[in-house]
Amino acid sequence: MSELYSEKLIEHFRNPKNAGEIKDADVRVTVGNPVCGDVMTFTMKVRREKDKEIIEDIKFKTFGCAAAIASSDILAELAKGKTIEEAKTLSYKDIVRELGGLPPVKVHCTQMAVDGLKKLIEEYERKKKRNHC
Amino acid sequence: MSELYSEKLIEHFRNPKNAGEIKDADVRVTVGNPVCGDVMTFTMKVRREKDKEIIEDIKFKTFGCAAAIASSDILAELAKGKTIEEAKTLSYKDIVRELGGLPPVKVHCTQMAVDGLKKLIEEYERKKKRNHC
Amino acid sequence: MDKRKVYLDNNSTTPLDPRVLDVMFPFLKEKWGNPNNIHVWGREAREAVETARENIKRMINCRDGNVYFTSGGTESNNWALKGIAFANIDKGKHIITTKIEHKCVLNTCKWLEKQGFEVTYLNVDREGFIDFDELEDALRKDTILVSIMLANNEIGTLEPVREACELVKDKSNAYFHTDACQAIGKMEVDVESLGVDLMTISAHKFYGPKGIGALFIRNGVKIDPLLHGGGQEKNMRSGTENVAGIVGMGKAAELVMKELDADKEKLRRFQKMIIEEILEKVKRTHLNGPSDLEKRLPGNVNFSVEGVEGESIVMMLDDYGIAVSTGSACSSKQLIPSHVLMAIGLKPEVAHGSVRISAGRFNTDEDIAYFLEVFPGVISKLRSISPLWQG
Amino acid sequence: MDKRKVYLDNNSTTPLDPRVLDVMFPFLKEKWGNPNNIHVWGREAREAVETARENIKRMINCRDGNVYFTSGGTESNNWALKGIAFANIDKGKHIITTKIEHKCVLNTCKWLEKQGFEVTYLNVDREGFIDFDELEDALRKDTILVSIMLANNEIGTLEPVREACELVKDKSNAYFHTDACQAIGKMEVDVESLGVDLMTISAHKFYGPKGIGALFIRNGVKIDPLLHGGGQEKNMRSGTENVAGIVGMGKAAELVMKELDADKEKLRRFQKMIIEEILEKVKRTHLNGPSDLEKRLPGNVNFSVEGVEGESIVMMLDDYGIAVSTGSACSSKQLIPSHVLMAIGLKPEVAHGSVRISAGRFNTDEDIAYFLEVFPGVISKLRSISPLWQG
Ligand SMILES: Cc1ncc(COP(=O)(O)O)c(C=O)c1O
Ligand SMILES: Cc1ncc(COP(=O)(O)O)c(C=O)c1O
Repeated sequence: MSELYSEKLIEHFRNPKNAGEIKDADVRVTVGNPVCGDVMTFTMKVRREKDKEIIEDIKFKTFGCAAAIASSDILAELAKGKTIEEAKTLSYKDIVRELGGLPPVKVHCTQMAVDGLKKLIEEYERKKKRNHC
Repeated sequence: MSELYSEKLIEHFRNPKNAGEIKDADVRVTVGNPVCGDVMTFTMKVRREKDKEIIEDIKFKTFGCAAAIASSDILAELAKGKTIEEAKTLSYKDIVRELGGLPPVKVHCTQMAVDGLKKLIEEYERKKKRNHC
Repeated sequence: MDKRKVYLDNNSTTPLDPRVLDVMFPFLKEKWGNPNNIHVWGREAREAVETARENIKRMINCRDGNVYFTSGGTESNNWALKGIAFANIDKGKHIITTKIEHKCVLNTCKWLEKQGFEVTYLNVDREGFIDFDELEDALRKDTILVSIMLANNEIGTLEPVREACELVKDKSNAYFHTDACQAIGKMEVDVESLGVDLMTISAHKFYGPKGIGALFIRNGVKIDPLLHGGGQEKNMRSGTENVAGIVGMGKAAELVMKELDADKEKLRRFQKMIIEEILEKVKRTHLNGPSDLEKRLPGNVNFSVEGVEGESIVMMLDDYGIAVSTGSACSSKQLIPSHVLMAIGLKPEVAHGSVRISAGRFNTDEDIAYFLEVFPGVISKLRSISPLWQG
Repeated sequence: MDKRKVYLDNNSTTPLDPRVLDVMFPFLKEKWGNPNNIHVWGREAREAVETARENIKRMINCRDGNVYFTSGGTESNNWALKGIAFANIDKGKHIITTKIEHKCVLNTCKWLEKQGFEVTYLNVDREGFIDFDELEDALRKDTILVSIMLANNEIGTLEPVREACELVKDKSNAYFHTDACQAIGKMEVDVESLGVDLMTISAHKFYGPKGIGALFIRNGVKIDPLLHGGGQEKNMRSGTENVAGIVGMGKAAELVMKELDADKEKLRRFQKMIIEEILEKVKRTHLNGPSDLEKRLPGNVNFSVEGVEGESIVMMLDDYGIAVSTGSACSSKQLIPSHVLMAIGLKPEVAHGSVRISAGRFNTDEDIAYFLEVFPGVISKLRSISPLWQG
């Protein structure tokens, strides 16, 4: 595995397309901890299409290193347009692959982004259940 | 003190003027030991002038490093023309000075040459006494 | 179009001075002899090595000891600590150092602890200074070595080494070592006035090549070699000499002797400009290390910037061709905040937002102006995507 | 008029290949970045370091381990021995090596003995070869390391490392280290076929720069670092990397891969010419080391010349512009004969008369002819002033 950031990672870090907040988001979550050096907040909007629930948009705000910021951005990109069920299968490996490799010490950043997505989905389903009851 | 051989030393090593043997020498001595890596043999001829005994010639043969060979040659040069009494005062420092310095690890070579001269003189005086008796 | 490039990471490594390269070049091209040989190839190499040594000795005013070439600051520090430790076991097994030493001192101490040595790590105050009372209290009968750095590499604190050394000599029999890697080339360093027994030097911090350094050892100091072997460096440090590196280091020392005053004045000026302007322009930014610039390594600046993480600042500035460093480093589980910033009492989340800007001999006024122009915008951009920033 | 210069001391150090200097130059001139930095200066340095590492790994066929850069052969040998010793104390404190290792192995062993380790020094026969029975007998339950060199630097003996390693692996749990400083660049060296756990490399023995080397370490080997610090080289060897040196070593490795066959053939030829002609022309001269050239380091020749001392031969040849070496070295009290020549059973007075002639990549047929023309006369001249010679 590479010891260096890929060009792709650096591009996502410098010009993230999914940074920010969705004002009318369905869910909002935070993962990480400033003490440990990485904090990511994600907001997500979901739309229903027939019997499918599709991730319409995800935005992030991230405090962390370049890999954390780029991972957040890639995660949003990978998840967008997927159904909730599809999104559940995303793993940190998909992000690493999408970035074209990553220094081993940075892999935890991609995991944190995936944890963010998981938490978004959990939160979304918890809310849905509550609304149903 | 220098870490390197001086030009003067190298010159004396390469073109020693006093190498060889005096065929009709008054005395002949050997100092050093092949096991220790340095052996010097000296031959000396003395001439009497009024009541003085003057070293007419010294020649050496030396097995040893460049410093040992150069020291032998310098010793011969320094001793030649001196009286026996004058020659007794020669020290390794005179050789070191004459060579223009010497790496510290080589100083023992100059001492060995001086030891050779001492032994020559002792031997000469022993012989003289014997002849007198 | 070539992007503008501004190197402000001189505490990490310095550019090789072109005049240094000029004198190294022949020792790579045709004078590649081994100085341990007595033939002409060896002799010309030997002469060059000894001339370089004399320059370095002169630079640090070494009169009562010698300097021995090593592969750099890390080796010199490892050698000083382990060499003293193993050679003086009969006198004791206690060592004193500080919490803000370079990792090559701290990790050597950690290893020595595993071998049964005992190490006291002195605290520092909020600006990084040690406390004399704490040092005095730490001294014991079995203390064999005190190691305190001259200038801290992250926050620029200039430790009171002369006074500390005096105290140690007064109250104990311990040797005194100082790591002068950062100080050399940026301020006067004089082993006689400092009074230290051992001092570490690294060439690539003063415009010399990487992979070469030295350890000053005062006469009479009892120390084991770290590298045993063929007996080079008067049997103190074996290994075929890195002749080109040594020659380069010697030239770098010569240049320091000539140009230190001018360099220092310039570094002080740049340092002041950066500190004053950034603190004013970028809100909620804090200076780490001494605010009294007389007590700070010339050219060194270290800020904590709230709301953003250090590495991301470095990477974003890199996009503008500007090189700086951060104390924040990624491990395999999390970001590890700098041990220096933790030791001066920063909260981890503040330590994570640290950035070090360090000027050097080759920086110009234009470099500093460009940095000052770019920096605030970079911070704004990163803060705008940070969840910890409510602008 | 320029004097003719013929360098035949390639076992001492080799000329820097001009093609190596070409690739090093940019890393001294403008790419002087620190590979530990993430900005562009750091990244270009990092890439160069990793490319060099790959070349070196390929040269030695490293598939199950890594190579870590050091400051040279001496550091690598010190590291291998001390690193294994301290990391495996719980398994035992016994080390085996040979009597003809380089001083950096032997003196490290001496130091380890002072720290409570026990070392067995294997004998060698008259040509310098170890004995398998003696090795097998020396292996113990608490043997943690066996270190046997691949090619001896004085007399060129190629030790049967593959078979020795097999035996050690078969009969014990000890690690196996080999010092391959002399072998690299002059013969195939393949860590997979050798089976060794650790191997020492030094760049200046294969036309690379001085002050850079490497240690190969197989995966799973338990070893302490020798230089602790900032965590470079995957935490195995700290210190800011000597980037230009590493780049040069990488290029030197690339050239070895390309040119080894041709180099080797030439060195064998020169070696044969020198041995045959001198033994015939200069009476009472004896070859030290293997007479079967298949078991001898290509290019290496070592004679004992009766009646003259080695250093004086070297100095006299120097007058003719010819560089060779001797095993005879001056200490402050007497000439110390080479420990290698003593171990193969030479009498001290014969050992004192030893001279090593070692050819390399850049020698020509004319060089060898010139040497062969000059050498006999030099010996005659020295014998004529020697008291130990009755011509
Ligand atoms: C204070 C200090 N000590 C030691 C070192 C290590 O020096 P080197 O990189 O030459 O091993 C450094 C720099 O890396 C440093 O800043
Ligand atoms: C066999 C052997 N091992 C180790 C070394 C030491 O290597 P270096 O000079 O790079 O420290 C040498 C040469 O000096 C050598 O010939």
